[in-house]
Amino acid sequence: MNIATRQNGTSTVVDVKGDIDLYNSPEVRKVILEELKEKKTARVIVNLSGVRYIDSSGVASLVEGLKVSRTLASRFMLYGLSPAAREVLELSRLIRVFEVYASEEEALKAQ
Amino acid sequence: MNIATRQNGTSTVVDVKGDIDLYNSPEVRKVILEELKEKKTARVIVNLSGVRYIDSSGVASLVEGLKVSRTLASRFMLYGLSPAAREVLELSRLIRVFEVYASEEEALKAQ
Amino acid sequence: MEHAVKLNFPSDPRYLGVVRGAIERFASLAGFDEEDCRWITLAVHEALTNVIRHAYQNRHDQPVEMRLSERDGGIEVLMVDHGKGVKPEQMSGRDLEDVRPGGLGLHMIREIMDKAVYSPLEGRNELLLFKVKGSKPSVGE
Amino acid sequence: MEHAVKLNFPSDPRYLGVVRGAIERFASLAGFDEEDCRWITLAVHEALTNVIRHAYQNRHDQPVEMRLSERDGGIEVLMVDHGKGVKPEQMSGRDLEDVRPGGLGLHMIREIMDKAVYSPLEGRNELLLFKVKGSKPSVGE
Ligand SMILES: Nc1ncnc2c1ncn2[C@@H]1O[C@H](COP(=O)(O)OP(=O)(O)O)[C@@H](O)[C@H]1O
Ligand SMILES: Nc1ncnc2c1ncn2[C@@H]1O[C@H](COP(=O)(O)OP(=O)(O)O)[C@@H](O)[C@H]1O
Repeated sequence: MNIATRQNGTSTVVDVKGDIDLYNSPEVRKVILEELKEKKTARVIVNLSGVRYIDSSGVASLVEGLKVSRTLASRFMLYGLSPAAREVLELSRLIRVFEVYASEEEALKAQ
Repeated sequence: MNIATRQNGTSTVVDVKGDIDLYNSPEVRKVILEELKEKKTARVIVNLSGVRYIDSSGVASLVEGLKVSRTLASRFMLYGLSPAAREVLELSRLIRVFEVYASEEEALKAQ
Repeated sequence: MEHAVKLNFPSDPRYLGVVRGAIERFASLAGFDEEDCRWITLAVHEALTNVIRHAYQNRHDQPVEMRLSERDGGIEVLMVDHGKGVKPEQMSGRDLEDVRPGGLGLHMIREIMDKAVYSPLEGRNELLLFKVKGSKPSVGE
Repeated sequence: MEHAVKLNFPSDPRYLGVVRGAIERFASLAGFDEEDCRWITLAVHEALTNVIRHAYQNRHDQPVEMRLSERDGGIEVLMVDHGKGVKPEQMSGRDLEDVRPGGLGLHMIREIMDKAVYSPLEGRNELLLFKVKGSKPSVGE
């Protein structure tokens, strides 16, 4: 798994590549929480287009990002879900809780 | 692994999908030899574009097809090699022995 | 041979990917379609992360055994650990209406598999997972 | 733990894909790039088909054991069978200039791996394969 952040306007995009599982989800969590809590980024967009596999600990990291973003009144968005990633969020009844977009552009434009 | 044959003009195209290994190479061999020996097809074109992995027993089946085609003065061609399939043929010094084409069209047109 | 493929490995999350690689191919061999193979891999993976986190409390050097077999028109996975067992009734998922991290694994396992039987035995805990071909998880209710 | 992942399975070509799934992920874990993972998977697969065809003479119900470990900046694979052993010097590839089916496996294994040591022991044959990171097979001469 590889994770990197980049600026796009006032938003930060978190690019994740590879499988997100118990082995590396702590790193995903750390990067997301740092963006939200320390850098106080108003809009964090997680790019999952390079992620084929995500387990429940990966989902938990995303849920934590979402919860923290709510307390800080910032935005937390996902895009580029593979069928497998979407299925996992559906199975955990979380797909409707997240703001999910088809592309980075849509996530950036969203009000 | 899945294997099927179809006519394209006077040639027969053998479409292979999945991994070719010791488990299923006997089937690949059987289909190819049947085309050449029994159906007396003048041009047999093996479509490997759906093959990700091929082992030495798979290579052996192709070599057998090639040898039989030579005795019968028919043509035996390959196309759609993945990087992995190409590497295996290179490693066994066989890439220059086969007639390898980039596409079905090129194989059909070849004199 | 009753158990077709046996895997032994340490309780280290490093090896999760290796185990998934084997499970996914075994499910495909057993005749499941690509989507089902993904589901089965997820369920077995979740059960394994539970062994690492709960039975072995995140110690990474403990032995895990997994036996994969084709049985009764489906796939059977037996997972064995020698860690801390709990009473089967303490193995419970949580209410999913509450949005919070964690507590999703058992829920996923039960949705995906047709059978999940946990047996805490003397110094050895077994989890038996089974899924028959053709049964689908009830995604999104 | 010295040997990280151990696999036991019958000498049936059915399971070749499952073993490849595990090897490919293990090689990736050990730090090899995608191309190297493919090569290593091919070499181990070829060694395993030799065990099935030669040591076990195509019997499909005999036990095979494989131990995967990360060692000395590379990957080590130990393959164990209880079939017919041969003298190490009888294990020889053939001249590749002769175009004919068969006789490619040992050649591939030796090109890909840095070390391939065969030890026919009392009722048990071992093949030890090792590849260090960064070494490339000499493709096409
Ligand atoms: N293999 C296991 N050994 C011991 N306890 C377990 C095991 N699997 C699950 N449990 C118990 O069941 C609870 C629910 O598990 P799960 O739904 O996977 O969510 P989580 O692991 O995130 O808490 C765990 O918190 C744990 O107490
Ligand atoms: N594991 C093994 N046990 C016994 N003999 C073997 C083994 N591997 C290879 N050999 C011997 O070495 C020869 C060359 O093997 P290889 O290059 O893989 O080609 P092939 O298997 O197609 O003959 C085999 O024909 C066999 O006699």
